[in-house]
Amino acid sequence: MKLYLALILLLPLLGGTINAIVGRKLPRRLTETLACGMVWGAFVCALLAFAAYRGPETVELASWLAAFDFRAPITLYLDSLSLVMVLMITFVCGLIHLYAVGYMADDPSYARFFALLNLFVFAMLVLVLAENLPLLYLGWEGVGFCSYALIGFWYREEKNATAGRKAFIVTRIGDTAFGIAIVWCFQLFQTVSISQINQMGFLMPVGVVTALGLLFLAGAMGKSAQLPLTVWLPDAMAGPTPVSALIHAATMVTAGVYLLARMFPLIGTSATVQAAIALTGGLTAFYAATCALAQRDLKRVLAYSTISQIGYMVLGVGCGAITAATFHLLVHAFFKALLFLGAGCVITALHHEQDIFRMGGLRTTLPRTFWPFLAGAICLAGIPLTGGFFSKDAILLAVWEKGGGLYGGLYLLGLLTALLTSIYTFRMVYLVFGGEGAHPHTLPRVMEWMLVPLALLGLFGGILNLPEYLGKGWLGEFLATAGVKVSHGEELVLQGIAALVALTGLSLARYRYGGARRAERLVEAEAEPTGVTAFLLNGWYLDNLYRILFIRPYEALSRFLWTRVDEGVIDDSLDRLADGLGRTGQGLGSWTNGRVSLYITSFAAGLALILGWLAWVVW
Amino acid sequence: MTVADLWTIMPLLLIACGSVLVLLLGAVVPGRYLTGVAVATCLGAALWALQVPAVAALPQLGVALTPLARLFTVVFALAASVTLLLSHDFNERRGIRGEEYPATILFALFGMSVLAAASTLLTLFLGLEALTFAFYILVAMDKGSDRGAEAGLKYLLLGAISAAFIAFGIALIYAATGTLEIVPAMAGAARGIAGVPLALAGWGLILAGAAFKMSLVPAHLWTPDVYQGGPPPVVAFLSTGSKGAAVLFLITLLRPAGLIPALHGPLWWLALLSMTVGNLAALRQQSIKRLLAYSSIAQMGYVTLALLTGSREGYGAAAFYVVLYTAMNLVAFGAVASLSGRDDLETIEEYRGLGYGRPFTAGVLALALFALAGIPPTGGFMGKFFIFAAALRGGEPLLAVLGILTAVVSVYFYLRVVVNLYLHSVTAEITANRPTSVEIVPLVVASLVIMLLGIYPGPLMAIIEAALF
Amino acid sequence: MAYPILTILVFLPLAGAFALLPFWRRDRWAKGFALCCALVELALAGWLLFAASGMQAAQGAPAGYFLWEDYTWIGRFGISYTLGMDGISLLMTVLTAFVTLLAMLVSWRGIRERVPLHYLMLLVMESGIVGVFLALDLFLFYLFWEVMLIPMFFLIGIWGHGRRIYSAVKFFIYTMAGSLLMLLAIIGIYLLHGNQGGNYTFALHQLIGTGIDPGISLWLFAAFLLAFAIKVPVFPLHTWLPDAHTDAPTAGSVILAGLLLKTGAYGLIRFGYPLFPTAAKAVTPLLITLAVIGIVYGSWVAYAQEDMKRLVAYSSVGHMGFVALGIAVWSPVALSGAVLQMVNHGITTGALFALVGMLDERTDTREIAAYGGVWGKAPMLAFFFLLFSMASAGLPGLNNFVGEFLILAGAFRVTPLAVVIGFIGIVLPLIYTVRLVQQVLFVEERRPLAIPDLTIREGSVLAALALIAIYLGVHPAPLLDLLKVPVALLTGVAP
Amino acid sequence: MIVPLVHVLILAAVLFALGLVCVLVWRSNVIMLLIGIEIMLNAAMLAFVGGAGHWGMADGQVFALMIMAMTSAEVSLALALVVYLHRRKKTVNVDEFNEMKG
Repeated sequence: MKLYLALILLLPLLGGTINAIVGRKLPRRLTETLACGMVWGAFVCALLAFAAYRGPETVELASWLAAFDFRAPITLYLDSLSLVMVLMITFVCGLIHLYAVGYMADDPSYARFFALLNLFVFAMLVLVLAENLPLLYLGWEGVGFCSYALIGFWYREEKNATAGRKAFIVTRIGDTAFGIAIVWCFQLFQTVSISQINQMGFLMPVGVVTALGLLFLAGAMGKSAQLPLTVWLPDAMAGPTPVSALIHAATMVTAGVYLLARMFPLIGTSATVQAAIALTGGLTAFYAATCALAQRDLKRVLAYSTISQIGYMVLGVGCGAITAATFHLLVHAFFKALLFLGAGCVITALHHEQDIFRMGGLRTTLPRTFWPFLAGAICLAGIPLTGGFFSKDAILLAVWEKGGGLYGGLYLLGLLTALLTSIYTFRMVYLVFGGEGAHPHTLPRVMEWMLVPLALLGLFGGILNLPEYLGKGWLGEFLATAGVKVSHGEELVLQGIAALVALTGLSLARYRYGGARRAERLVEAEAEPTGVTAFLLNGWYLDNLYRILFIRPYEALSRFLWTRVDEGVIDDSLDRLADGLGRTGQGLGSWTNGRVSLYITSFAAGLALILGWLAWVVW
Repeated sequence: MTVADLWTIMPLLLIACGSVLVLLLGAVVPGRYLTGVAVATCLGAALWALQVPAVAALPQLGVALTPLARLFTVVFALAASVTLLLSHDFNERRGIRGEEYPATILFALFGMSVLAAASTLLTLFLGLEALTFAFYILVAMDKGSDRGAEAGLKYLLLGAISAAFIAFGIALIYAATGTLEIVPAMAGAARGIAGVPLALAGWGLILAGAAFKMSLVPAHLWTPDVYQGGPPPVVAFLSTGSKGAAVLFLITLLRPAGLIPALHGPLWWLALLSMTVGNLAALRQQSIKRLLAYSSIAQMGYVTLALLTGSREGYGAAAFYVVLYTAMNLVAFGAVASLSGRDDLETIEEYRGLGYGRPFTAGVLALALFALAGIPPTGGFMGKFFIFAAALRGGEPLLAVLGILTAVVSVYFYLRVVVNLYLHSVTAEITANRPTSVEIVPLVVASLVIMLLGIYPGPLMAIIEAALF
Repeated sequence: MAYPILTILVFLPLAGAFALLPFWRRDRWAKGFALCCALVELALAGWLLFAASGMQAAQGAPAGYFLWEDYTWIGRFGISYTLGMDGISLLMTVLTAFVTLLAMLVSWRGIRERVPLHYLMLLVMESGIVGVFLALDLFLFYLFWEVMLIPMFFLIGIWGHGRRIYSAVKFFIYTMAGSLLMLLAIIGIYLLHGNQGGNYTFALHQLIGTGIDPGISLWLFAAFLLAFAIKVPVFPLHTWLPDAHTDAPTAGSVILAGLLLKTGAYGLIRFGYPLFPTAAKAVTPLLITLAVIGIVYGSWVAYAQEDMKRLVAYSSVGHMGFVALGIAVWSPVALSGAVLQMVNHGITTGALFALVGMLDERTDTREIAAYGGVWGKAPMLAFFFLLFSMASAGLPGLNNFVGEFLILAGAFRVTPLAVVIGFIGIVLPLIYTVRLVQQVLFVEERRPLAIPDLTIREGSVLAALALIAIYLGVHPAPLLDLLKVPVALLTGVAP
Repeated sequence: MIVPLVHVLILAAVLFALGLVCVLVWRSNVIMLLIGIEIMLNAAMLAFVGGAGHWGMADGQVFALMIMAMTSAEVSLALALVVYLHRRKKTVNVDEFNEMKG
């Protein structure tokens, strides 16, 4: 097991390092083969590990941080949750690596791309497998860095570089909270081992756990682009599409959910934290869905939908439904990666056109992309019997089951979001694939092939954790978390409602964007967006708000501190002091005015003072 | 007077005879060739002083070759020989040719040696005035320079006033105690001070006079003018030998009396004012000689800080500093002398780039400046360290802190010179004089002394400690 | 120990500096010779690093020291020539040898004028700094402490840029101001100790534990703190640093950031806190506050900078704020982190200064706005630039993170609030770093600058640094082990 | 002794003060300056002689003689310098000799 785990980590690391150092000198094929081979190798190891898995295992590979009682070795922890994650990550990453071979076929910087991609896989796996919080943090920041570097991959354009920077900084803000949580845990528990912390959680007063939980939540907010730290993800679409698919849909952005799930035994004991998590997730899901309604950029639609779907997962965690959240996480990874890769095909085929209002007719001209994409779309929209349907429903079920005012409201919000999801999904499908359009570019085969397995997994992902009335939930059993216990009837009714909602959304979208209506929308879209549309298009103006609230003041204060405080007060006061001393010195120097008369007077005055002093002392 | 007495005071005799001999030889030999004779006289006196055993007072002569006197005779003699060597080529460049120059230097040295060896107030006073008188002449020696004459006149007028102060002060102490023997007179004065203000008034006058000799504020005003006007080698000797003699004068008078509480106040203020005014006034000084003058005012402030503790450590530190200061200022002014050709290298700007154009002279000048600034591993640091250690031990934390702060300020102007020497790129052709071999030797020796005292001050400190005990 | 290894360590570079004089007119020989000296020094220090684990405690030495040399120097004043080496000083010595070598290599081509003098200064400096790290007699320590200043003054003043003279003088006087007051405090504790038992000595291990009146102790400690805080530098005593760093030549910046700042922190660890534990405790809140302000403030101001070197300089203020925080809380974990962070900062910031110097050498400008698109022109240079920028921004897996994290983890027990703010100080570096990286490496070029990629010499220097940065980031355990004993002794816990 | 020491000393002090005042008031004229200094030194001599009389010792008188010798030397040197400078500047006002200052 130790060998498998080590290999899972080392193979991508090795690939990344080799490509980073000598990748440019190697033949292109070799670089690509190396990158893909390492990831698939990791997948094979993951499968082997899965086969050999008998129960949670802790493996210490090496020492890392060790000073007195602070010990954070490089220790891996394989339990069912991380195992499932590892399998998903290596598999999806493998597919996307292959896809990227096609996608990057014309790009000269392929070596850098694959190196970063491999390093990302490594960091992501460290994140998932870490046994202690600092190591998790290592992976956490590592994926952040790779995401930064890959978003700004086409660095010559300022927009891309800025987007990468934004992503890095915004997520880092959340990481701060995470970091504080880590050192606080160390102070509370004298250890940073996740399993030990989780076991000792009950020792702590609820208030402390609540605070810790909120800190972890803030960390998750940054990484998983939850409110109020959502703003980076839509911009992150500036990166190459495989990156969007891999990092900003399937894996990295779900790290926050994973973290919350990991720490759930600790933080779940506080109802406040649960409520906060659920609220964050519910609101984010709704917020992002509304934004997705008005987006014109294909990838931004998908980005907002990702935020929204992660909102569901977080909502699930907030209800204590770890299985449901994980289930959704996995299925979402498949279908969202699929959608992104499909979008990548579309965009490549259309010569990097990303505006959905300028697309069309691809249903006939690009059928091999259309059908898998449609599969992804129905998963996303939650059309019954798809994987997305089951997983989303599991979450809604859990919310419903929690009951009470807050969770009741969140359930309704969730349903509303589901409706919106369905609408924007099919809006996108109609706009992109419906109607007529120019003949597209041909695509590298490998890109389209990769869509198929993902489509299958998305469509049939439900099998992973079937509702109880259809059999037993494999995932729930494997994760061995307490499932939600509801009667089959109630479950069926709820699923019926969800199905109804999804289909309603579909028909609404069809009503507005289907057939002849599509052309009307295209005409409308020529105008500048106004009112609600503009509000939604700009993501509720969160970016502008943050610019006014934080960025501008930060920059202004930075200059102010430099020129007014640092150079103006602190340094200037010293310069003034020096100048003052110099002036005083000049004044004292002019005492020596060259005239003997003054010299004599001073001398005599000195004598007088001495004698006066002595006289004063004596009497 | 016995033969043994003669042997004992042989250094004094040697110097006196040497100076007369130089004057006589001057009639037949050009003055330039007399440097050797004069230097030989100095070194002979120094060697003799080293080998002759210390002897307590010789009552008939009013002198005594105490260990301290021996030490300082050696120091002064070496300083004089360094000065002579430095002036050798300098005077040639300036056209100072007469035999009177080396002779007067030797007269000054004679005054200093007498002062160092004095056991009565009379010899002390005479020694002091003899050396000052020699310097009146030396400062004005360069007949081609108006400034020299002006400096000489200023020095003389103020010097005469200070002589009057000191003379009257001694007279008052004499009137109070009835003896001119230093030890009983000063001890008696100290005893009498509580009741009789006479001796105290005498002390006040002496202090004022000594303040002039040491150029302590407010009696410091002559210093920059005289240093600027005098020929650099003379100023080198003036600022070291004469200052050293003045410090020795104060030590000699203060030591027998023990710490007189009433004097603490004036000394405290003299020290503080000198450290402050000297260092501040030097900050923006453009003339290097005036800069060094203000620096010497401040340095004497530090010495006063050590003296006012009235402790053995204090006197020891002061004496140590004097020896060191002699080396430092000899090098500093010696370098200025060596660089100056027909005219003095006056403003700091004229030193631009000399670090590369005249590496040797500029190097020793920089060393001296760093030493004056008190930066290790030069002796200047050790000197300051001993002084401040003595001050703290003597219970003067406030003055020590203030003194240290002025020392921080002082770093600036020493660095300004170094900056000009090394940090400015050279544009114009360098016209400064190249050092001659006769100049290099004394500069090297003095520089080595600076470094040696910085790295291994133990032996000198031990000698001084023993001498003061 | 038969050979006086410590003396050799201290004086070998100085001897090398003197031996350089015959090569006064031969630049290449002088360079080569100086490099050899630095290499030998590094080899010696490196050998000690490996041999240290097997060494026994030295005879006659206080606990924790495995090398010890003690001779009377000025007996009359109780001044002795005492050198000792424990884990901390060993680490610092190795760092010194390494950074000096680095400084020599990065200025290999950049310095064209007065080449031998430049290398002579570097060697003298090395002696001074090693002396500071090894001296255990307060007087001797002070001596080395001041000796370091002179070569740095000349380095900045002679080979610097911009307002080099202003900066050099400012640097010198600023640091002098602090250290002269410390000299008084040193004399003060010497006298207090002597007055109590009649044993007048400057030996650190004897002075530790001197019972001092709390009021006086506070004043003495304040003087020590001032001297060290200026060097570290602690806000608001930092303003010499941006000027000095910016105007210094590359080698000067590298040594300033890599070594001189460390001497301040080292002084606090070795002398300030152990000598005045009670006063230190009283001052701790103040120091923590200042450290935290420094962390945030330095990084914040760095963001506004237009000159790359100034930016890196201000970043040092922030990073050294962490070190100050680690020292201020004086807990074992934080202190280990602080020492480690000293090394890390030396490596990272040294490398960044070297990189900025390389860019400057190629284009004659350090203005951020002039660059752009360097990644396309000089990929290797850009790669290292990114790597060290990320290290400086505290990316886990690279060296800075380890130190900062340990400091914060250790400090949380003592002062949670400061740590919370300190974590903000982990975000802010990222903000200016990615701005710097973006404007320099990415986007289209703004001015048509020709930037050739790294030469082999430059590449190997940076590669060595990068390897160290990564090694320290993923496997700092050996260093932490080395620190265990001294830190435990200092903080009084079981190792 | 006929005159008590105190009287002598008071006289000497007055003389000294007069000399000092002379120096301060007539400071612009070198000749008057020298006269003032002479007066001060004479005060010192008077005090020595008075002291010697009081204590019945000769050494005070010796001191006075020595001062006399010194004074004459000083004055001669001063006058030489004055003559030299007078040739250059046509003045005996010592404050005119202020080429060096600052």
